[in-house]
Amino acid sequence: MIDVSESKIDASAALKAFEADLNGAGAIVSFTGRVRETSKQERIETLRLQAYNPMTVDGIAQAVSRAKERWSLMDVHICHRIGHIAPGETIVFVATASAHRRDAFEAADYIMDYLKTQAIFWKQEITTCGRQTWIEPREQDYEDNARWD
Amino acid sequence: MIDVSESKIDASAALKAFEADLNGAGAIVSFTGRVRETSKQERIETLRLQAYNPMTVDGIAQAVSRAKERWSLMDVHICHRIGHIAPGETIVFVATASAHRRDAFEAADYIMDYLKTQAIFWKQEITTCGRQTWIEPREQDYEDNARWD
Amino acid sequence: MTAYIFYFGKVSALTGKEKEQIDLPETVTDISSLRQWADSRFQAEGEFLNPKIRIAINGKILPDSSMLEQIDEIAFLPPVGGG
Amino acid sequence: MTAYIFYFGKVSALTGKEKEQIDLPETVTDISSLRQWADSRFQAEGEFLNPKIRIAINGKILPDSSMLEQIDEIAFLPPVGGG
Repeated sequence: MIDVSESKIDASAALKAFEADLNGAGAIVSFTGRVRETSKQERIETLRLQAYNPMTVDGIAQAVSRAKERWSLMDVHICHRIGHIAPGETIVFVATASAHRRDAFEAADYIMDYLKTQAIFWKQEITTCGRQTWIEPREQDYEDNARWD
Repeated sequence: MIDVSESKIDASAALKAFEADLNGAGAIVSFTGRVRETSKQERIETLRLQAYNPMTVDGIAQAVSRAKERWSLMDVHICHRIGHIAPGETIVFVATASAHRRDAFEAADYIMDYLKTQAIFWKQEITTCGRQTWIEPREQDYEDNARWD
Repeated sequence: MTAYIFYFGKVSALTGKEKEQIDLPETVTDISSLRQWADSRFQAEGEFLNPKIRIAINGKILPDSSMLEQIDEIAFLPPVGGG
Repeated sequence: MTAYIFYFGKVSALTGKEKEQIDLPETVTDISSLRQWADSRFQAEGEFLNPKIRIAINGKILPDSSMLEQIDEIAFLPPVGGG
């Protein structure tokens, strides 16, 4: 299930729904990414996320397919928020399920690297002082993503 | 927070409580381990987990301390069930929080490897046919754990 | 040729708008000339020529040599990243 | 010397019990002789001599050379693993 929308993400409810649908999965990994309170000492007012659908969702679906070829996965669930997101709110939730834990761990890690560096999103940080900055992936994010090549 | 008890684990509620306590964490990783329905084609009736406290809890606390030295973590939460556990129920829940996602991912992975191969627990599988087997870690579990040496 | 154009992410800081509907001049025949046209239109001093800005036509990213025919939608895509 | 003994995991399959309170004979002076005593008591054919079974005295894992004094609790710990 891939859900890209402006609706608030409740990671706990998403995990509950994901686990309820699984039969026989021994291992479930979840990742929750949240908006930080501050950026370079400044308070964040809001983070704005743009997507370009259907390109964004199609690209994520292809990344999920690659993950399913590479690891033995029972299910994958991705929620990604767009629009204006307040500090402390969840931007992204990823859950993976497998029989043995390494598959679920690595697939969640892989999908997060994809979302951070290749998924079709743009992020704008708006501080309480009114500073607006488009945020690109950190060098570390690109290095993390290169681990899977 | 380390909780080793016979009480049922609700991973979704545990994630909710963990996230509620966090201020400013950007990344949260959770792992849920559940009892499988079958073992070698036989239906599992129950999995029985023994611990030896305070040794078990002290050992887990030391593993958490090592994780906190090695990665930049805001919080770690571990629930491990003991006693009789039915198929589909959760044996273990681990959550880690950090500013950047690699810390949370690797620490959760490390702690799971510790719990699987070094934590003071013993696991007995009882099938619906009455076969009782003490389960030791798989070779793969020991190899996974050796990654951190 | 009328096209609906999206300027995503930091590209919108160059254009002052995030989208527009516009008649493209006949000089815009391929992606290279589209970049040139946008660059001079927004006085962007070469920013639109940077290969880090990818261009999607009708929802598909295409190389600079691609000819432009039957365009409904153009999108300028600066470096991406969510999560 | 009266001790409370735990036989954990698959060790309980050798002993037929998971715990007991017992007076240890005077021949049991260190962990090596404790292993020997348990092995013959349960006719375990050397299973108790296997170093994979670790021994904790009063909640602390000790080497075979350790002398036994003031014992309250002994635990036989076969290979561990939870999760």
